[in-house]
Amino acid sequence: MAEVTEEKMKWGMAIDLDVCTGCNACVTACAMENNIPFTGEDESGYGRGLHWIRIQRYWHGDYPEIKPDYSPMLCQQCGNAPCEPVCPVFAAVHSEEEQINLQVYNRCIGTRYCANNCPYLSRVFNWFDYEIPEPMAYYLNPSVTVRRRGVMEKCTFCVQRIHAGQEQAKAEGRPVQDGDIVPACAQACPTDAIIFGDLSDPQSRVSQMARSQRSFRQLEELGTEPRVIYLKGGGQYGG
Amino acid sequence: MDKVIALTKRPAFRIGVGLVLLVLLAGAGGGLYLTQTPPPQPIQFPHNLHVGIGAQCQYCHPGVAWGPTAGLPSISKCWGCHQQVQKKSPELEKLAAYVSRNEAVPWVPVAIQPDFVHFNHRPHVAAGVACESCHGDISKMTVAEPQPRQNMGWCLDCHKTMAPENFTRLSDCSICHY
Amino acid sequence: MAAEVKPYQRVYKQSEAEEEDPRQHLMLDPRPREEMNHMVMEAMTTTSRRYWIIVGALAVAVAVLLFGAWGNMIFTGMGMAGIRRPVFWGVFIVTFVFWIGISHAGTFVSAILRVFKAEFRRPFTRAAELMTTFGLAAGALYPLIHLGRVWVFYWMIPYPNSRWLWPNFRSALVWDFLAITTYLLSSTIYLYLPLIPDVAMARDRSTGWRHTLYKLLALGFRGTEAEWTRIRKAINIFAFAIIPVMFSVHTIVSWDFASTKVVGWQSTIFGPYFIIGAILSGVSAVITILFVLRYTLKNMDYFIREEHFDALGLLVLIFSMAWAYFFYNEYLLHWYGGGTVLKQLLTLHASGPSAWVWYLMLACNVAVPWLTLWNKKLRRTPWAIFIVSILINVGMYAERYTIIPLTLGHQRFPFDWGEYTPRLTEISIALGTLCLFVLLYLLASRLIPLIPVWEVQEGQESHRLRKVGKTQVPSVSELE
Amino acid sequence: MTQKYTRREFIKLSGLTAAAAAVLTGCGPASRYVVRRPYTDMPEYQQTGLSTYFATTCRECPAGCGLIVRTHEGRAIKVEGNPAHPVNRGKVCSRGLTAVQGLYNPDRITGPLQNGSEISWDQAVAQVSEALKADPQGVAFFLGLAPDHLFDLVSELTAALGAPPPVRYGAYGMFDARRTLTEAAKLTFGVPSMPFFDLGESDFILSFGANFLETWVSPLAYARGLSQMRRGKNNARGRLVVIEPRQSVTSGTADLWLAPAPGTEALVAAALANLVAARLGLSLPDDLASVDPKEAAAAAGIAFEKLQEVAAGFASARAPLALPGGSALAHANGLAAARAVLVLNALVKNLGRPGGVFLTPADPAASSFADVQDLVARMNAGKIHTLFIHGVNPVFELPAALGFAAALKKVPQVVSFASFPDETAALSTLVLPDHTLLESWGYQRTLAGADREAYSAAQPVVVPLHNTRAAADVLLSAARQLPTLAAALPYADEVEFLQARLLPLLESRKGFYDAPEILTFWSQWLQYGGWWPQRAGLEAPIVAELYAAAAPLTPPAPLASGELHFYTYPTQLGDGSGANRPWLQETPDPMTTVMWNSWVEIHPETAAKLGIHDDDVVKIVSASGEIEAVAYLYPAIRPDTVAVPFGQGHSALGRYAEGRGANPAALLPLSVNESGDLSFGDTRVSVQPTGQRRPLSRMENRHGVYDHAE
Repeated sequence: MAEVTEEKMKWGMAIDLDVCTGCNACVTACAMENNIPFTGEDESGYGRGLHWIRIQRYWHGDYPEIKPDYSPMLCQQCGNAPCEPVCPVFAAVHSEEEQINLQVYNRCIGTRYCANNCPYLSRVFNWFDYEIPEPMAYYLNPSVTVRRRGVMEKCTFCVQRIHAGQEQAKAEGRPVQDGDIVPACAQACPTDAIIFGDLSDPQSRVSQMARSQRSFRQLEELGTEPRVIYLKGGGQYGG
Repeated sequence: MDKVIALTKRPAFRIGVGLVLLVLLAGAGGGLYLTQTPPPQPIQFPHNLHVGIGAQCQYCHPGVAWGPTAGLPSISKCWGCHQQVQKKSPELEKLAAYVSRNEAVPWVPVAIQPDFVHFNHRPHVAAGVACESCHGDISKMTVAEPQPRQNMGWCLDCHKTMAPENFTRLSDCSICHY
Repeated sequence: MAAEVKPYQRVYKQSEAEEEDPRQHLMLDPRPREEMNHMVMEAMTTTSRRYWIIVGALAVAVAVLLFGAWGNMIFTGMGMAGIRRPVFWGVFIVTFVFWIGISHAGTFVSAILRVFKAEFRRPFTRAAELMTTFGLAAGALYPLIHLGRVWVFYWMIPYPNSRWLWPNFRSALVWDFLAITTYLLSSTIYLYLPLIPDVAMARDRSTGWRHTLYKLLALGFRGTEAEWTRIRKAINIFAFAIIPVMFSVHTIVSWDFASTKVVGWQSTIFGPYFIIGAILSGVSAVITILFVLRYTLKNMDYFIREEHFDALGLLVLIFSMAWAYFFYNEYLLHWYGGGTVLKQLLTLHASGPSAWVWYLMLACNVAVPWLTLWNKKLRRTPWAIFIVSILINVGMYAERYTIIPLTLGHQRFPFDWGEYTPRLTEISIALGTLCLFVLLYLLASRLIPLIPVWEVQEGQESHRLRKVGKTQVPSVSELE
Repeated sequence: MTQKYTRREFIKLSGLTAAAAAVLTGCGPASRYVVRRPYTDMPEYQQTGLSTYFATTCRECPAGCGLIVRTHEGRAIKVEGNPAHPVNRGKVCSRGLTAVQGLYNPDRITGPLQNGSEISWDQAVAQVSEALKADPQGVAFFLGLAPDHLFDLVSELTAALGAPPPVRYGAYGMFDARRTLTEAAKLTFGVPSMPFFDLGESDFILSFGANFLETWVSPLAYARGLSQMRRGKNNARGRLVVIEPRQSVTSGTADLWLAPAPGTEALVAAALANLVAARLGLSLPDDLASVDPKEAAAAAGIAFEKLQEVAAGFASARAPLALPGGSALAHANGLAAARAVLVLNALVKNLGRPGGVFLTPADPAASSFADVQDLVARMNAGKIHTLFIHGVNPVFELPAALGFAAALKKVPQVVSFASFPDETAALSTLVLPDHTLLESWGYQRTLAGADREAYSAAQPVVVPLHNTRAAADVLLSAARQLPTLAAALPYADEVEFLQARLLPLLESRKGFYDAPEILTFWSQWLQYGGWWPQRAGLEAPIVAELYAAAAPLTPPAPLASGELHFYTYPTQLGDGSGANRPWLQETPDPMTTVMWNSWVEIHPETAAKLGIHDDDVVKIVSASGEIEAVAYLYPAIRPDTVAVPFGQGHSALGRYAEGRGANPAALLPLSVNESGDLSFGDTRVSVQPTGQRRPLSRMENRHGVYDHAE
């Protein structure tokens, strides 16, 4: 069977803050897909929850003109990622092929340097081995490694789904199409605020959204080249 | 302190230390040896015989063609042939017993990767890699035997020599680790 | 207040008194060679019951506080420490930087003062070099302690392996790892070289296991002219060579921070700022140690005198001023040039919930030395300068605490700010390494001559009192 | 004969497998029993190492969303939305996602229990059959809110038995005041239907307390509608205005949030109706016309200019739409409020138009709170000898003042079908655990979330984990032992009942697939996850009695000194049954980012007046009871109102739920409005500090989140 030659992908995500309601379905979806352990009340309250995506909620204005401002924050899969050069053992490493930042759990030795250097604070650490009582461990996703104590982890853009999608397309002898690959957060998002796709394809939905006049990137001034594009909310539509 | 030095000079002490070291070494060596020996299987399945009569690997392990896992044959597949074949050997009687009890044979997987390695048979088979390249010369084995030194360098070496033009992709960490 | 100016006369009187008795200078108070050898040997071999009780207690403390807590943390998880998101580095790295800072003492006092031929260094170079080695030994544990998976620490070492993987030479942590191992190695050699003549001396005056040990360590040193020439040359080469290593180590430690994207860490001044801080804390720690040695080890009041505290006190004052200069420089430019986040951060340092740490740092590093150390009488009062030296190290610890957890806790997203509280495990480990340091020092004090007898004698031989007109003037002759 | 329907047994051979994105795999031969089969003997649709996907229906709330569940080697791995399903179109909320944590919850009831000791299913069925034999008037059924197959079966059973019809109620119905809404629909349109609101095609949504992004009626369907509305046609972004006393996710997302005093929503709606009618030159019924907009705005504490602005926007929008939500309706004047809101829709003539209001197909009406009160009265009077409870946890969900727990003690035989050891199961004499949603068969009429009539299919995706049995099967087996019932319920098992009920759908030929007979229909039904017509289409309401006399529009009594309005609302924990899902607990609340606990929302000004600080434990006292919870200084709530989320405060339900937070049901009164719904919105409380402090587990930083410089 002829294997289809693939072009270099640049996976990207667009988050439309105008339709993001802050409902947190993405947070739960991510946890259920990626075998993220739960930590309990005390630990999560002490900043040790392992949420790969979290929704930052700021308050703007004063009562009665007050309004929450939601901003889902996850690994931005930087093109020029601050976490990568600081890892002494190449556990945080760039994927040349998929153009995302990888975290290789079995290589990680747990210096937590990458987490300090991530301006988006999107990395979380396994402070303990988290107990999942039987039979709850049955739902663990076999496509995602269960991390042990002492390793860093973060959003992977659901790389297991990326590989599964590519594998499926390859097996069927066709190129990967826009919408074939959907990470768990985008799949769950009730308002379709999260769009995932190939930024190198100008026709993809995510590329079209990235060209919107409302688009911006978080902490762009740092030169990290984030692959997550935010679209301004609050009805600020460009002309 | 002087007493301690004197103690170290006594032959009994030195022999004792030597023995402890020997035991540790033997333990380590034995452990290593155990990881390289085939685990006990419920049936001493003769791969060599089946390959010898011309059975194709994929007949019993069809999963390689479409997915990550090769899969193991069900008793119905075994029995499909073996009810026609004479069953004199004690191993075949074991199979017959499983069939009569309608019980699956509790095969022990041999070629397994650690949890953090995601291996997929399909692309390897599609790329024309022969089963023997990784699983050894099955035609000379009875039960499947683990292959030594199948480490990351071994994977990378093959990726590099077999498909140098694709090595960027084939050496991407996320190809196996996620 | 200590700042109160005493009547001028008294100060004058004192300096007059000093002139009256030149023998208060160690260099001008020579004793016969054999007597001095005997004094050092006696100090080394005398152990009391109290000494063994302390050693025993410290050994237990190291086993429980350091290795017990660490072992428990390895088996349970890093969560035993108080670190959290966003403060991923806490007391471990603070204490690491602290010990690396302490380790600058030996090199500075020994190598730099040796190179510049500062004569007052002679009796305590060994004490300072030991601090370097043991401070590094304590500090070098932390890169291991703070690893989430310490059992695979060797992945940081470059060695050929089946994974086709090397360490990431772009990472400041790998530089750090290499710099610290280099420094540990070179400072150990630098400790060892000047030790050879003293060990040889001890070999000739001891029996039993000590004799065996010293025979081994002395490498057959007999004191011939050729041997002396070579050892002097080797020491000289090492004294020059270790200075850049020392500068590089703390610069690289500062690069762990300065080369990141963390607001408040990105600063080009961090290298020299860290070095000055390290020398400040190191020299202060030398004062602390000398005080303890003087009052606990036999015959030490002969070797360690008020003049040494005086000289080191001046050094501390100078480095405190230099530290203040760097601090001011960094703060001012951050304040003026920094963005919103940096300003928020500086405000929080000075007025946030942990602002006391920041004020403690300024008080101990600036106010205390400036208000006290200008006073010669105070400098020559051992207990007073001992307290000042301890306070400075408290201040330097507070400085590192401000730089690491207090800065990490307030980064670019106010939503994710987090307060960090050290937990029992990390406090216990930090205390454990202090016990380890003291324990190593105590054991070493009975194993190797803490006073470089040959250096002191060499100094005494080169010093003469000469009469110039009516006054006696000390003069130094060059030996090399 | 009966073909066997197989799932692979779980074996530990994990780690070397990758998923394939094969959506909507067929489900093998049509059959009804799930059995364990060994790992090497796999059904032909299952490949080793590849995942299999099954379509089923979510029953975490009564909305009835379609799910696709990924299974791997016989384990349910991940819940995903069914992209074809008309309600949720492939989307899924936090609650649905954690369904697997319900299935694999370590605290499940593993087999039938009688007074705490294990019994066999035969004994259990005998007991049930015994109970059905006794006086039929003394048999009562209390079911959850979902209009599902079990409700149909029980209705058939009670009809055949001559027992009173089942009571169908739950916390969602209480908080949404659903009966009030259907009553208002009856009053206005002549049909007691749960209206469907077409948010997607609208361009101006005016919501009166409808928290449709979190819990109201069908949150996923309405969230999708909001997304369509916001993205608009030709970039014409629609606007959302929400009127409710406390900012919820919905009002947080809104373009304008107005906070009326609780109980004055009816006045505000009437005022807006007046302003809109004036703009459009229409007249209003007298009772609404008599409301003076200025006075109403003053009573509600809203600037009159804001009301004018909203009225102008509403009147001039292309497709305006007004939603009557629970917090506006759960007052003594709730029916008037609901009617005023429906009148607003009628004024702008959006009935039956895209972006307007539609009637949903005749749906068996849920009970009202008054019906539950009636049931409790009968229990207390000793008239009930057997009470069956399924899909609801009344001891936890209903106001404590109702005394349901005490009334249970007066019932000799209480049969609970709970899967989890909840508060009601603890007080039951017989606990017959039902399968969880991922292990069971069924169907559900989808509730007001779809633009068409839809039946959602449920099928087991894994072998039942424990010794549980479907409630329908238990009832059918019990009924079979009684000659009278056996004839009326001639079904061998649950699947046969389902197929019998699906036959009319097949015969209607309206579905998007067709089949010659029921077994073919059944396999497609399972494969697609339900049945619905190809095209959207709902009945347009006709304004029957717009000008008829309506419920009185009495404004609420003013607050006494020291009194505060009390507000409670369901969160992602839903009716409280989600509290045993650790990841639902660990998912931060969207507005407060609090995890694993409940909190009291107090406006910072009010807190300062009362001497309450962030994270202080406070005591809330109402006429009905008191609770203690931790204060959260919430800047987006009326200063005269405090709010406590519903769902925590369990005394049972397993390790993740027990002893966590407080249950605001203890504070709720028993007063009902004209349609028989609990008017919990009229609760008044006083708040006192206790002097204790207990920091809430939250994701946000307590200082950093207010108006930071960007």
